[in-house]
Amino acid sequence: MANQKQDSIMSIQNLTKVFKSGLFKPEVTVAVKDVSFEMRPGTILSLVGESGSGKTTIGKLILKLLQPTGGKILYKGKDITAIKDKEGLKEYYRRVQAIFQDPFSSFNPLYRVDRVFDMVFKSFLNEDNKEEKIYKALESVNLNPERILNKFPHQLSGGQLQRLLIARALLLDVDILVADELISMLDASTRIGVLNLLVELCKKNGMSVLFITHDLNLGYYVSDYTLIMYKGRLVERGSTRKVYENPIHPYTKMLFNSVPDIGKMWDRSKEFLPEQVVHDVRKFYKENQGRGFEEVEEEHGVLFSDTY
Amino acid sequence: MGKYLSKKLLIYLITFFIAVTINWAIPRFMPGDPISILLSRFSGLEGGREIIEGQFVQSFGLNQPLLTQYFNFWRSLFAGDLGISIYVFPKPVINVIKEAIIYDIILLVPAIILSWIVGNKLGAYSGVNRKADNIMMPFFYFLTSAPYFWFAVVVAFIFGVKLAFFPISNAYSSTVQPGFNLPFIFDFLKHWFLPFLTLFLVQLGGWAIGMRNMIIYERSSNYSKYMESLGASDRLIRNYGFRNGILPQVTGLAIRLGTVVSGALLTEIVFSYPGLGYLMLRAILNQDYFLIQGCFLFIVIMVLAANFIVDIIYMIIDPRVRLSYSGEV
Amino acid sequence: MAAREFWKRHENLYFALTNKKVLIGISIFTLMILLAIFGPALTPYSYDEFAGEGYLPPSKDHLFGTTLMGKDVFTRTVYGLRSTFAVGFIAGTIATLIGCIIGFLAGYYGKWIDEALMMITNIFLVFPLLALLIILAAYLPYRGIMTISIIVGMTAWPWTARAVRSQTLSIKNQGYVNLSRISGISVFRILREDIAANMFSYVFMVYILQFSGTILAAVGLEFLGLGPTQGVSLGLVMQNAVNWNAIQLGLWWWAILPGLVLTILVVSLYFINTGLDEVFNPRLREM
Amino acid sequence: MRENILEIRELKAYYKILKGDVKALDGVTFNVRRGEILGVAGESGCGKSTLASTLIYRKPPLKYISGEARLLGQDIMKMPEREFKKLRLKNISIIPQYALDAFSPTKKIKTFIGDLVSEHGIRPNKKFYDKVAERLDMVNLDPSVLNRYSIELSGGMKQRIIMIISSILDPDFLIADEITSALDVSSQRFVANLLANLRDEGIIGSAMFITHDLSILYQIAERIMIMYAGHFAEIGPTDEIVKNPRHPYTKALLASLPQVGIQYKDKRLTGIKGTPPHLLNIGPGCRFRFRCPYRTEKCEETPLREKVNEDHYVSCWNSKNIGSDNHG
Repeated sequence: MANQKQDSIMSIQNLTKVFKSGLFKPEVTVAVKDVSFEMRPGTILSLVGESGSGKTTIGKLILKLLQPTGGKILYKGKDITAIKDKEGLKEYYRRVQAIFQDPFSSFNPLYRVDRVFDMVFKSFLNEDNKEEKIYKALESVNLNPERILNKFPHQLSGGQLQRLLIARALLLDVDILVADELISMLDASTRIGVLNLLVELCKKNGMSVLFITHDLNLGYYVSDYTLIMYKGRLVERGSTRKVYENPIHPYTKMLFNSVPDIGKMWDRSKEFLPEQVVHDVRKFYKENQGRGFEEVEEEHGVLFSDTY
Repeated sequence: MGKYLSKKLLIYLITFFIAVTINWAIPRFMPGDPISILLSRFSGLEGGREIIEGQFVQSFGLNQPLLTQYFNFWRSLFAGDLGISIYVFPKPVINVIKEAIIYDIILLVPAIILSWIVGNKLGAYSGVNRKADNIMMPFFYFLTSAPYFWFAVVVAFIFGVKLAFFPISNAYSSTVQPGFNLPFIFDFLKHWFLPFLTLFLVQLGGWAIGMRNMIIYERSSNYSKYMESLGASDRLIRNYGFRNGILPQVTGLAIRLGTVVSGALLTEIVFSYPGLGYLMLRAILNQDYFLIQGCFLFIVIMVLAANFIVDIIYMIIDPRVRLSYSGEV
Repeated sequence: MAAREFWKRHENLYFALTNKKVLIGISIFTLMILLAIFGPALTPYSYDEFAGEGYLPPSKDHLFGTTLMGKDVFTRTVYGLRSTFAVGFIAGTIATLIGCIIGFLAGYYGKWIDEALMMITNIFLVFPLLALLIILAAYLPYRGIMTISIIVGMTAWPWTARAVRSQTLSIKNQGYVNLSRISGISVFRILREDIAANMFSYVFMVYILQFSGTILAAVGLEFLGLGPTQGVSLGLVMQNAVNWNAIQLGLWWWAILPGLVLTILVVSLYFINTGLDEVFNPRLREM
Repeated sequence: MRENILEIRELKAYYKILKGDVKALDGVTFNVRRGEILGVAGESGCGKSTLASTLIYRKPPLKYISGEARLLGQDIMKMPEREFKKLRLKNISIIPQYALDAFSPTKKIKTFIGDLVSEHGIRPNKKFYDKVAERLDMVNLDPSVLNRYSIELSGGMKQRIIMIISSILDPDFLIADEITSALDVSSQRFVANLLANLRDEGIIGSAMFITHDLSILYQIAERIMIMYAGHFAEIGPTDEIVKNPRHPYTKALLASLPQVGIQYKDKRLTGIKGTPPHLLNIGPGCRFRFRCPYRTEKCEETPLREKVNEDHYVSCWNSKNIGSDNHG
């Protein structure tokens, strides 16, 4: 991990987020607990987890849409939780951007889609040659500007809208892109195009992409590194190949066993219960009591026990 | 469940506290110096001097610091001392109100409950029967738009004057002897009927419209679709829809209680029915501020108590609240 | 072609203008406004003048008849209608504004701001407002239309705040609000362009209900004799009628007609509101 | 060959809206056999969910146009509603797409099941609830869930309970509409297996599993039908479809499917350019022709359904040119 630190552009350290609701007898939910990882330029990091695992919360914390309860998020060495003023925030968003899950809800239905470009130009960019720049960005995501600009969101397809948002990130030449389930609302035939585009641009422009997904196959297809989340915890982390080929945490194993895959049949003779994983994980933690998050090999770490 | 109720109770306590504080503050801080008006009105009455001594110097304590006045106010409130009425001098306000409030209760409770039940039934019918819907809906809109007192006038004119079926003022005739005797009860009911009818009908429209929309909404819900897919009869699906549609209607009852009570006050005035509303009007006309305030306080208490009852009912019928899955109503 | 494009873009407007309820409602409402504006010019009398003999039933000279003392009921009604409209506009606007601001803040900022504001709202919600109005109005020796409107408006907002809050909550979680936030857009612009603009149709419907609600509340006050201390109002006309035992004396026109005008006005507002509801919620349209 | 439980011939159902007809299901022909799970796949708007609605829950604006659907020999399209009601739950049943939201919030699960079967003349007595408990045990749920309300249950539990309810009267034909889409990976596997178990145990006669996820179908379906934009594209045994697709759309769909073991660096998957056509008042012709690399002039005509192999049918004019060489 030594050299990983050197060129990391964003470092997440012991990130924790606790939600409290209710004024008098607050209910406490631990959404994210003690999560650490690094993001490097030109790499795609997939954050895999089921609903309620805390993966989306991490995305929101990085985007400063939420404030962390504990831990640090260092962007180029500076803790972003300290950014409070408008200018600092603007400077941060100049380089750290996102694409959200639902393309249709990402656009205000009352405005033409051009608004997303107008906003970034107004806030971040020099307005010279604005049109030319937008055209270039749209063309590089394989969209025909003539057919896209001046349209209302409902006149375009989900795939087109997501491409448009990728073009927006391109215009800004961002360092970090949080892609939260960006293709889960798209159909199989269109999503691969969007995905390929994302990887291509990441490699070409040296972006660091946090690819948040529940789909293991997609995660495997695009990412260099993989993070597995379970109940707010980062349970396994490492280079994608290593995690997929040699999963160690029982939750990770269960995920790989249950993902449907063409060409590999599930073993239907074995009883499979989703509840089982809770016990398996508890047992695993118990057996490894006292151990914490450890590196098992180079670029592959596992959470052995949550009671360190 | 406990959380839900305690949260509600807290709101009611705060509301009561505010109501009392308003009551204390208004005569002291309103422009026009109402206290001097009160003083001058009392001094003209026989025995008024003693009242001024007793009320104003001791419990009102005008020469004491504000905070002390405030605590004294609370103390006398818990002692049941709301002052002396001018309108029915020299009766204590609390006694005047006690006599009046019984009329509000016998008017409001049946009107609210019956109207709610009948309104919901009619609305549910309207929601599944297009023909009935087209005929009944305009009528319901008319009812729900009518000011209570205007509708009371209309009812009084039709049933009391034109048809002369019912008397249109007072709670009973001066010719009958109040008590548990048949002539009195009959006479009482005759006087009670028109104000009741007014309250019943005006509310009816709102409940019917609400239930009709709920039924249509529930009918397009997923569980309705599922049940229909599995061959459930329209009747069963309708019953399910009604059961779920009732929930927001109970919430609606809580929200509208204030309006209904206000409507009852105005209706009583039209029929000279001696409840709090009629009393309040008399108090206003006589500038009897003690009585106005007493009425105000009791109206607040009445509405809060009714709200609390509705909350308990809601908790019983909605499993989500009972099981603490949602604190919102 | 351009027209077609226009209707395609403004589909809701098209549905609104072809909705029977909306059309009927708007027609009646407009008629009432015209009556309030031009009514006083149409009648030769003034509202406090003894215009003729008393006890006259409706006729060509006195459309709504005369009072016991010979005042022209129609004249009093149209003047009263003016004051009613004024109260509706002012109090409705105040109530909608307060409700929107509190609902916005509670929904958008959440956390303790939400808890505190909703606590206040719930307290106002359980408060019997007419009683509060009475106690406020009773101690005010001089009351103008403005005063009445303000105290009515200040007490009528709670349900609006709750409704607006839940709308804000659902819009706040839309992706485009987050996208605007990470686009370095000011909170004010987000509130205006992303939240308020998308709530416009909803708030408009709320306003209609507030308009009718505040009118009814104000008329109740007037009926108790706590309305404006000068001039004439619909509630006052009806209070006079009841005080003078108009119905017992058979002067039904005095007691009933002014209230009927008011009721029709409120019905028209309800029609517009439900019609618009059907326009914005296609689920109700099917019925 | 096993008995056909369901026979669909040239079935058409349109959404009749103000602007015209949305031809969401436009001439589909297939059979469902006893004991099989037929998978139906395609992207959103392909007509797969309309097919489910047409068979069991037709409500305006969806309207039956023509064709037939024979359930155990009786045409359920032309059957009076009152008669068809009796077949529901007993002969034909559905696990709807919105299964997690299919409960009435104010009724206990027990009441809900009891009310539903009472409608079919079955008394919900102890014997009946014993059977329910047995079924619940099959899905690893305690019988105590019967006394709960839906809000007390997790998503996975609700999905399983709906599956039990829908199959409680042992229907001959069960429609499973996107039953895995709303679930997490782990529950997906359980639920898909459960469907197969219901079939294995003979509780359901046959099932039609509608999903957008081909890889799940691969796990449990005997045969797969592919639909595109309201048209039938291809039907055949699962292995045939996956290894030897003869419709260009099936082929493209498979090529766009990510699998564990395939990384971007090693092998670039390809998507399909463009989007499906709008179905409002759409004319004749193959509906895939706008995105199809094999397009010819002939494609302006609606392709006919033809047999290309044992049990393998395709609707494509150029199916002969589409090789079996490049996938699998």
